Amino acid sequence: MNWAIGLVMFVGAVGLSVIGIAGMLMSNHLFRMVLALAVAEAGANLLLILAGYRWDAAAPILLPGHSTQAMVDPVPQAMVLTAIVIGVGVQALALSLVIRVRQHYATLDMRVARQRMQDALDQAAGVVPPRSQEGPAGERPLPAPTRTIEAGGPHD
Amino acid sequence: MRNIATLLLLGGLSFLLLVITGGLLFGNPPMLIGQGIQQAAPTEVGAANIVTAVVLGYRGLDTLGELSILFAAATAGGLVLGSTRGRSGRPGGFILRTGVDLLFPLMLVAGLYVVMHGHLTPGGGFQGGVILAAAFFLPLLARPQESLDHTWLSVIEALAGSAFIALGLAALFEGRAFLTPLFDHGVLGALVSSGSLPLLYLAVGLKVGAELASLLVRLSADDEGAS
Amino acid sequence: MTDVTLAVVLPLLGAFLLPLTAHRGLHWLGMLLGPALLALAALLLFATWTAFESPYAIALGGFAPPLGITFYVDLLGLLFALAVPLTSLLLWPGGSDEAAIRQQSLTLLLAAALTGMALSGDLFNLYVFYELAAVASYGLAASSATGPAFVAAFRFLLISALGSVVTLLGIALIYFKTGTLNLAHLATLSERLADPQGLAAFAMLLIGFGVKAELFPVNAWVPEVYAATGKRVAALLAGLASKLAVLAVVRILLLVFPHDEARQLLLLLGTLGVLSGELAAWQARDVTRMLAWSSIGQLGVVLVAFSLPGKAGLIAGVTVAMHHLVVKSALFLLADRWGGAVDRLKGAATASPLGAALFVLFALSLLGLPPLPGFWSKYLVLSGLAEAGSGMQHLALGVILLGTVIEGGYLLRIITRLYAAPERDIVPPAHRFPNLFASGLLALLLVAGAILIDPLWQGLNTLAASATDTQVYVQTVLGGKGITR
Amino acid sequence: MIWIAVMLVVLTLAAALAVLLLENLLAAVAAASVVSLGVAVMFVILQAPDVAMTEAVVGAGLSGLILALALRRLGQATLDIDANEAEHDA
Repeated sequence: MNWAIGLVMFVGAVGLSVIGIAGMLMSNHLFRMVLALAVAEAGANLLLILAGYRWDAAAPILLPGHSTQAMVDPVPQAMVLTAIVIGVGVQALALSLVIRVRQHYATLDMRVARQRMQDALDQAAGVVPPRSQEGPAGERPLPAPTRTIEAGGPHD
Repeated sequence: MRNIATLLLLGGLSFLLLVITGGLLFGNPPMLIGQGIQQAAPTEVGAANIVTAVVLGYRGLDTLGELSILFAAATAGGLVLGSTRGRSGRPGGFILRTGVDLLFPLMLVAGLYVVMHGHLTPGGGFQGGVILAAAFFLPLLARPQESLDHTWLSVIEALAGSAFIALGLAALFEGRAFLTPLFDHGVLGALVSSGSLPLLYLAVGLKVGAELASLLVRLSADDEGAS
Repeated sequence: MTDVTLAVVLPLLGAFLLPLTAHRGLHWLGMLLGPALLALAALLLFATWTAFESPYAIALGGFAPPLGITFYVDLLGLLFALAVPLTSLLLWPGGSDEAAIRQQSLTLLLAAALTGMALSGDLFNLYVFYELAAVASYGLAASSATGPAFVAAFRFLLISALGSVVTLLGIALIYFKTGTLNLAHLATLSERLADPQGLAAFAMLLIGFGVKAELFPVNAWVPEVYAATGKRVAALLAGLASKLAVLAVVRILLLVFPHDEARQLLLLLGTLGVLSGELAAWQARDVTRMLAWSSIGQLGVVLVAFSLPGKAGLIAGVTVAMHHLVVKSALFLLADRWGGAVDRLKGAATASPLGAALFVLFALSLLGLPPLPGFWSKYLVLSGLAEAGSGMQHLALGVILLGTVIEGGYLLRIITRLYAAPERDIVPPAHRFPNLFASGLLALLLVAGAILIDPLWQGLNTLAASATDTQVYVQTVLGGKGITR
Repeated sequence: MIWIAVMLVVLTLAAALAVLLLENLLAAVAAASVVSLGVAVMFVILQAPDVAMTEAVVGAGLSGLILALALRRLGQATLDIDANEAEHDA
């Protein structure tokens, strides 16, 4: 029956990765994108652990007495330890950036923030933004923000 | 419309991933290096917890890289959020403050215990480091006016990271490769065993703790006037 | 004490210790520490380069290769590793206030990570170093602390983090099928990955490592970040960091996925990158974003070159990559004061004749004017594509030629403005001396490359011969020969 | 045993969907912590106690704390749905 457990978890790992990645791609809310990233990472970590799972084996810790027992692969576990800690560091940095974006542009909507960034960059460079054109190739064309943009400037 | 697109994307992605990963060897991995490590680790490293042997021994450089990533994230966070000014908010009630005061030494001991037994039982520098960071951060939640001394945090940060590198360099000076475990292995399963691994985990624990504590303090600080 | 691991470890140590110099009047030490350590790392790598006889592996931690992490030292890795401390020194952010010290710390971390990527012989270790480089670059991208910089850095972080998750999935897939992470060990098992699943794993790794290599579908962050951040940071990311990401992809391609399908995929994405990058650069109306999009196009050429099989492909790829490193870093340095609208540049040549002359030199080399190294690099790619001769390659050849024409168009647009008469006596600002000095040094390097073409050709041949020989790599790492300690 | 695994996976996937779909951000953070906890339990079942401990401490504990602190600084740490802005596409 242990074999089936691995299969069920595998479905879970794929599901978590897909939900996370799709969330990152579909959402326009800065904070929710960070949350979706955490979900996607959990899925990837689970898949990595599954890559070293043996259904007939014990945890990779030597206990005095029974040292001959088969053990699951310790290498993916070490990799996932590394990946989890990396993930939390990146998450903290992402949230710092979200806080700053919110302070500067008073929004948590990626499309609004991006539009304001483009305008600011165009202004700093001294070119009038080409309103009529779509974004350059290789970029997701972005629909016009539906929400009315409140007056610029910091919110709080 | 948008929901339909989302559903299509979700379905397409999961179908793709399931097709890609279908037919993999489940529950019976090839374990080419895993098998070798399991056989060699008790004699080569001497840690009862083989994951620790991998994290600090076989893949010690990854761990150094990981510490550096946390450090980079904290440094970049400092660059983004600037120096902390202060924290406002009412101090917590009597029960909260007393509870935190009681909890602090307990969490300190628990964190250090988890760090120091990483080579024997599940746990180690990362988990213990997080507990240590929480131990130092919780009092700040109870007493918002007080602040953690940033100088000390950055000194611990710098010295713990350097200690990890210094332990690696010591092997280099002895004519062995970088990060080769030092000292005797000792008795498998004893507290003082597996050479320099407990020292490495202590450095990891302090570094992770200091790094995360400074990140938490920075995120909980008030905005010093929107710029 | 000439172990190349020190070239990775010393900058890391410096980055850890640097924040301490912010307190208690140690500013002079802080100013010296970073450059001194980078110079030391460069010296060390140079000494290894001159004493180099045959490739060898270093078993880190003293664990026999397939089990532990190995560093693999060959001419290809050393060349890219040597470029890291030298370029970082050239683009070193000065200053001694708190923000500057943090930025220097991040630069040291970036240098350590990129050197590690050049030397590492382990798949997951490559990922860890790549992630370190990525996190350091998020910080550097936000270092100018303006609103646009924060948005651009956040988007960069999200795209890169998405790539990281996909890379992790790819590594999990490879581990499922092979049970190992060592590149040499994977090379012996490469038939196990010669199926659709293996190709999918390669595509996943490509998406992950491609974010910093400005690969086609995941490069939307490039123009925003380069426009919103300091030009020295842009030069560091476009010139240096992208090349090391490319090197990681090339190592994986050569050793783990020596299959035609993988090469075709790289060729396809590279060609699309050339097309989209150059077209977008044509539409750009300010110098910074023009250079950013053009850098995407150039990196497309680099990837196309590396997708060519055998020695010819590697030589072409290394030449284009190194040429782009020198030229793009210099152009971004010159764009520090000239980053605005192209039309604002009228009369810039009178204000800064040397700067304008250097700009013209680099632009012409980028285009591929005959005596300059740019010509040879492009010639190698094009002749390689013509020889390889299938339909895809001919298409890529046409696209690269078309890209060169477009490139000529927009670079000429800048050059004509530089030498036009100033309008209403508004003269564009002259360059700051450090930037002019650094780009002058890079110009000397470029000219030296044009003069020393013969010895360079010889060197490249030996480099490529050993780098494309998978057998040597496997024998060196797994055969127990040449392993230090 | 197999039913425990199935229920665990279903619960975790539901929590992951909740992370994306819940209007309230603080509730979404809580759902993310539930995902982490679920994954941590899966790690225990998969014989990875070290990783399970880390995921529980880091993913469910620390990460939740960081997210909640950031949410407080963003001024959205409230269970009042009206306080959420820019959520027109969830």
